[in-house]
Amino acid sequence: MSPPLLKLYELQKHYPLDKGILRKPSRFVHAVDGIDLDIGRGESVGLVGESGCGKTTVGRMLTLLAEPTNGSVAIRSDQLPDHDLTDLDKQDVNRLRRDVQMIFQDPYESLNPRRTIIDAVTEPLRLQDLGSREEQQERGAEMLRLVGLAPPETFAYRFPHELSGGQRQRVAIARALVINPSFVVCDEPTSMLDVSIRISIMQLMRDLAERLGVSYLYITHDLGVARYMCDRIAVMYLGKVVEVARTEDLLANPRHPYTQALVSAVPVPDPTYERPVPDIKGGVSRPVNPAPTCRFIDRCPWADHTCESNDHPPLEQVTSDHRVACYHAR
Amino acid sequence: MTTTATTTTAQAGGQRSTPLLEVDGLTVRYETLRGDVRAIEDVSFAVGDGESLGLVGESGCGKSSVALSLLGLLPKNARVDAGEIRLQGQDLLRLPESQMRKHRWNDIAMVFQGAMNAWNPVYTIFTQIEEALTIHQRGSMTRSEARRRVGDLFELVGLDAQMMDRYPHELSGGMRQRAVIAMALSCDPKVIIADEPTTALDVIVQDRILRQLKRIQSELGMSIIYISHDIAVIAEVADRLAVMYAGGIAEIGASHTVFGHPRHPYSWSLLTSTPSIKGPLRTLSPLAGEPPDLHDPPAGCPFHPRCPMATDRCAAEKPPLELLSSAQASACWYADQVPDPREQEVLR
Amino acid sequence: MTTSPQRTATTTGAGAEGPPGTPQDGSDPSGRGLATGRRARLANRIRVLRASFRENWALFKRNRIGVVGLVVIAIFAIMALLHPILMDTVWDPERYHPVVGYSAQEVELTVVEEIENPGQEIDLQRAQLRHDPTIQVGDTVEDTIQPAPPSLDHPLGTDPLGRDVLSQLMLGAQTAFGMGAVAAMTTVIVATFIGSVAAYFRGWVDTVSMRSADFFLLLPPIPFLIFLSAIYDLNMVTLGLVFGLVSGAGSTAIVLKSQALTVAVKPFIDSARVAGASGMQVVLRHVIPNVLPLTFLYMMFTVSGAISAEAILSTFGLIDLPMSWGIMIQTANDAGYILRGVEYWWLLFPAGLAVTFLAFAFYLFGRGMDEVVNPRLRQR
Amino acid sequence: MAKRLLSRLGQLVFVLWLLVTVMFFVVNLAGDPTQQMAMDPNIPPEARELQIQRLGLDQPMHIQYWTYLTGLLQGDMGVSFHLYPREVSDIIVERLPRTFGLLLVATVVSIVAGFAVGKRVAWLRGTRREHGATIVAVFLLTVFPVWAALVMIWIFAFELDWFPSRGFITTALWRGGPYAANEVFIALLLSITALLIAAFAVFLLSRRFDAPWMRTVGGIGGLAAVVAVFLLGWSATPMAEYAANIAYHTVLPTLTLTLLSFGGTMLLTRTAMMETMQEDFVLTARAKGLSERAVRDKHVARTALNPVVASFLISLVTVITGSIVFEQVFSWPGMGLTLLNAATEGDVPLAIGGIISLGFLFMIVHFLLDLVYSALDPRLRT
Repeated sequence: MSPPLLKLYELQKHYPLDKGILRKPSRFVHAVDGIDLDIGRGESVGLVGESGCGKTTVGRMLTLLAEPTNGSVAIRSDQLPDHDLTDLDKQDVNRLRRDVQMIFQDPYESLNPRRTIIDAVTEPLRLQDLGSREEQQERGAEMLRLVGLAPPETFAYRFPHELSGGQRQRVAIARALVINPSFVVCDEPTSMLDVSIRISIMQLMRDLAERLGVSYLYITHDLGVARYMCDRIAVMYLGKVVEVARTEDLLANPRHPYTQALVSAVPVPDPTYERPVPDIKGGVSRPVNPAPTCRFIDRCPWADHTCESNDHPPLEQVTSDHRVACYHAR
Repeated sequence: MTTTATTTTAQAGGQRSTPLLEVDGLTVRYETLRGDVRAIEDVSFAVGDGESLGLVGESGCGKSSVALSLLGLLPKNARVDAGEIRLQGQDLLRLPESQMRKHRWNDIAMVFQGAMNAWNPVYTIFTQIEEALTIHQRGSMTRSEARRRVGDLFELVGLDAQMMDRYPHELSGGMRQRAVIAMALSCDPKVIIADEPTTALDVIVQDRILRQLKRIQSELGMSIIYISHDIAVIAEVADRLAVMYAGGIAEIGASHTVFGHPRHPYSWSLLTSTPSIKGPLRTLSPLAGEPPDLHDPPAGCPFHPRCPMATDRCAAEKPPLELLSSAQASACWYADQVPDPREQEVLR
Repeated sequence: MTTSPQRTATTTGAGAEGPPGTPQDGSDPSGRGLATGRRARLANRIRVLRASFRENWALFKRNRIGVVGLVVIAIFAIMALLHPILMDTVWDPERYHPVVGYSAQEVELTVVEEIENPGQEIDLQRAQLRHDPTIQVGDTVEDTIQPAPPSLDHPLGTDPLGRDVLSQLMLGAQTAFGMGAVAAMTTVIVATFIGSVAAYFRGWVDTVSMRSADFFLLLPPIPFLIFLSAIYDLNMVTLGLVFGLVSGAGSTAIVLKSQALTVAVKPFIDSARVAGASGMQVVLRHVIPNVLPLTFLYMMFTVSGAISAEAILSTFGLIDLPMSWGIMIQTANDAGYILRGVEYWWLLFPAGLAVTFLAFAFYLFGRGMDEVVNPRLRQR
Repeated sequence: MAKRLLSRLGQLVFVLWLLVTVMFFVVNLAGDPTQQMAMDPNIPPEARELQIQRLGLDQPMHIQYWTYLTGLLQGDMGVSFHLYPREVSDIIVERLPRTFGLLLVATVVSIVAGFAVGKRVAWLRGTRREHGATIVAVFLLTVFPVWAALVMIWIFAFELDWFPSRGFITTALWRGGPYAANEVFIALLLSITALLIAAFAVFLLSRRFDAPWMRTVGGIGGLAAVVAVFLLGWSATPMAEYAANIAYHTVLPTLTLTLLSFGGTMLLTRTAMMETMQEDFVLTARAKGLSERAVRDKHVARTALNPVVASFLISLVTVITGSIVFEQVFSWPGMGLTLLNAATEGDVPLAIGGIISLGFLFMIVHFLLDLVYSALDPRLRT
């Protein structure tokens, strides 16, 4: 196997809760609390979890919108070979922008309402100063055609409000891919679209990934979408990755009690199917200065002495491509 | 279409006795700056005692307008052009506002979507439930009686009674949604409309809320109308479902029958574009185009511009909602040609 | 796929939802799809501008108060513009100049105890003093009067110094617009910049600018200007600058910051950062254009406030101006005509109503725009 | 909440310090403020010398600043030029309560009335009456205050002859009387404040009854009792006649000021109501079967009150401006008139004192509004 494109090592993000000018904050939300993850070239990995589990924060750190508290992200970049994202100067950041792009959740709000479509698509080229104005326009038109907004002149000079949600998300995809990134973070790109539009966007993204060799980190709360989009899935719970496996393996044989609950809680579009009751207690809390023990301990049906007296379990290999963070998973 | 015919199609897949709530030929339009919008077009359905009906469709298909019509709370620019809404035989649309007010919550209550915004941020949960209680008890309920009642309701929905004195922002999303359900139950309504009751909640919380609603329904025996864009949620909770498209009903029938073999290409495409995590992963078929602009709906069948099966006839004539069997009615000229979603190619 | 002729604007690109990557029609496949770019771009700009103007105008018109405001502003603007033209052509500067002109009217006056009709009567004391100590009530005298009531020569009469009131009113309109423009520009520039930068950068930039906004809030513009006039000589420009600064860095900055804050948390801001935009680029290209409509709105409210402020200060004789509506009232007041009720109405009403109406009109215009630019107020 | 308010108070004190400092430098940039004294024949040259020494004008800037700041903390703001030899602080102590009284009454009445009218107007959205009411409110907000005050005097003092046109008291009545005007005025001010607090307390207490009808009866009865105690209490004191005389003089300026600030609060309420009307919980309230009136008053208006209170500060600017103008036109000897006179006379120490005391007044109102706002919004109470 070739070396991974992206390597997350012990990535952490802690937000101070009690902010003050003079006081030193004492309480932190451990939004992301030590994550290890590899993403291969051309691979798409799903990051799945409930709201507040830290999946969006991971995406923001990878796109340099948030600064990690600790840990490192290594990316094999054509622009900047093997560089660590957590230790960059301004110039490096700008060069890395060419490699890492993002597609946002809300198609209605991710485009500036006062700029035309072609402006939005070519903005990354302009900001990176790539090519002449004419070349940028041509490249933009080519991208519009690529995402199915053809002929480009019909759309290029429109404003976002003149487009439907699906079309706007296509513009967002064109904008993310216009500078040929090798890696794109997709933050729930289809969750706000209607079902009938959603599939065409998902198919477009898969198709483009294959054609352009792009890797995706696909952040979603919807296991069904993740199943369709991703080669592998990582499940997050309160800032920790609790299970990583190939998609079909994870859905068919979830090992972690949380993954099992999650899988059995997803509604199935078949009235004859009786879902098992998810085996899980309580509700999600906020990870404010969490205890060092397993994050899932208070909701876990299996929790026992081992879990109470040890730290959060490490992510361990169960089969060749399946890793779980649980003392009782085997 | 005669009333009897409408009633039978409306009841497709339901019980034969006189239904609790009947919607008959409801047609609503909104007057906007850009012209009129046909929000609901000749919609008929019926809900029996203790039954649960699912209304499913994409945004703008008119399902929320149906809910607001049932409560008589359509916005000011809405006009009801035709139709009746009968609760136990009484037409609610013809009632004066002061009479209608007495039916709201007492007979038809609602579980709103987005539980945060359903609560007024400046009052405690108890104050807001008490308000519903005192109105319908004509002010004779004392505060201590109201507290007892709310305590009972909280127990029913699995909330700690202490939560009633909290403000909405102090509760988690799931707790707020439970409290919304408790409030909906406060006056023992005959019908509850659950408008996207679990949207924006996490799946595990969603699972609990849905199970709770089903349990409460079987204990208290009221009818529930579930409104959702998520066909999988509807499959879990509804005995019968109506699929809405562009303001009209495309298909209506018993859940088992419709999910088993949809007889409208739109229902078919909803099913084939919802990836399931159980069973083999099949090819998903995207629907071309966008939902129609209701300012200027297409002639003929509203679905024809996006329909893979459409012919010239579909562009010219609008298909009526017709009974196919006792358990299913569809508004499609080619209802018998709609393929089985399980024939989609297996990917993995 | 069958298509119907009634497809709407939003769905014209319906083919877009088809399989990706495949050209939907026979358009030029060479990748030079935007060869007609420049012209198309221009044509589209115009199309969009016209469409948005039409839509906004429809919204604006629906709420008639804005239109009323606009009409009143237009009337005053015409007055201000007409003044130099009239001075050059019809009006003799000797008689009509608003500051140094003089035109005393010769009229026949009846001597009375107490004046009820200022154009026709003179009081006994004054008549005895100016003409002949033997004059009695009921006699008539030839005299010049100032202030003179409206006549054909002077449609709004003359002031206590014998100057034409209409001419003063028109020059006063120029002063009011000038003062309003200076104040509005200052407010807009200061408030937009402070608001946008504070909202986007947060942290200490935010803290500093909001504390300074608190400071300006504790400093209501008119008391502050009165205070300043105790120490400095104020003229129109300094007055406009100070008023604009106080309201721009104070309340307007707070309002615009909260608006900019709703823009700054939108995903397109993150999107721009991911595309490689620096902080200032984001503020200039993405934040400011989206708060600009509201900025324009507050500009109207500032103009309204500034006109009133200028009039108050000049009424109290605190600023150095050749002529303004406030000075007209001050002149009348100093000569003791103000509390005489309606007898000398042309000394009090034209100027007082002009201030009121113009300030009122700008405010109404702002309100009307509020309904257009403020989505929160649009009806569902 | 206490923490939030405490930090807010800290911020305000900081801002007040900023104000004092800026004023100091604004004045010093202009040069020697005692030049004016030299020109005034009423002030002996020694007095100017004394003033220069007292202000430390012969000292370097930072020492002057320090002297000024410490003096200010001890209430020493120097001597007025045009009211020589009165202390500035003495003048302020005498006159600031009058302005405060004017502001208090005008503010409370205009908030209550503006809110009551604004909520009804918002409910009439799109009708002719709503347009009419909005136009009247905008007119009141933007009317040229000098002109408005003159028209009021002309109508109420000259044509109808209901109220005196100017002044604070009828001098003839007070001459030789047992009370000083300020003494009575402050008693009046305090008792009105007490009345407002008591009324609010009664309202809160009445909400605690178990049965709904008890809550209604308790509220109305309690309010009536509080007002009765206030009126009876005043009529029993020997001050009553003098208090009535002050009140009589107060009516016209207060009425004018109230009318003008009423427009602002009404518009604020209208806008806040319209925004709140679109919230989802309003639909919930309707769905519960509440009458339109209950939806308006209990849900929309109560929630809209928060933004109204929050943005009232902007409206307060109008009130302060109005009070200055009206004090001048009605010859009402408060802080506004004092500031104006100081400005026309070039009386720098008094002008500084005036602007700082107005800033201080503003700061107090600012803080009180914050307090009310935190109490109204449960999201801020934690």
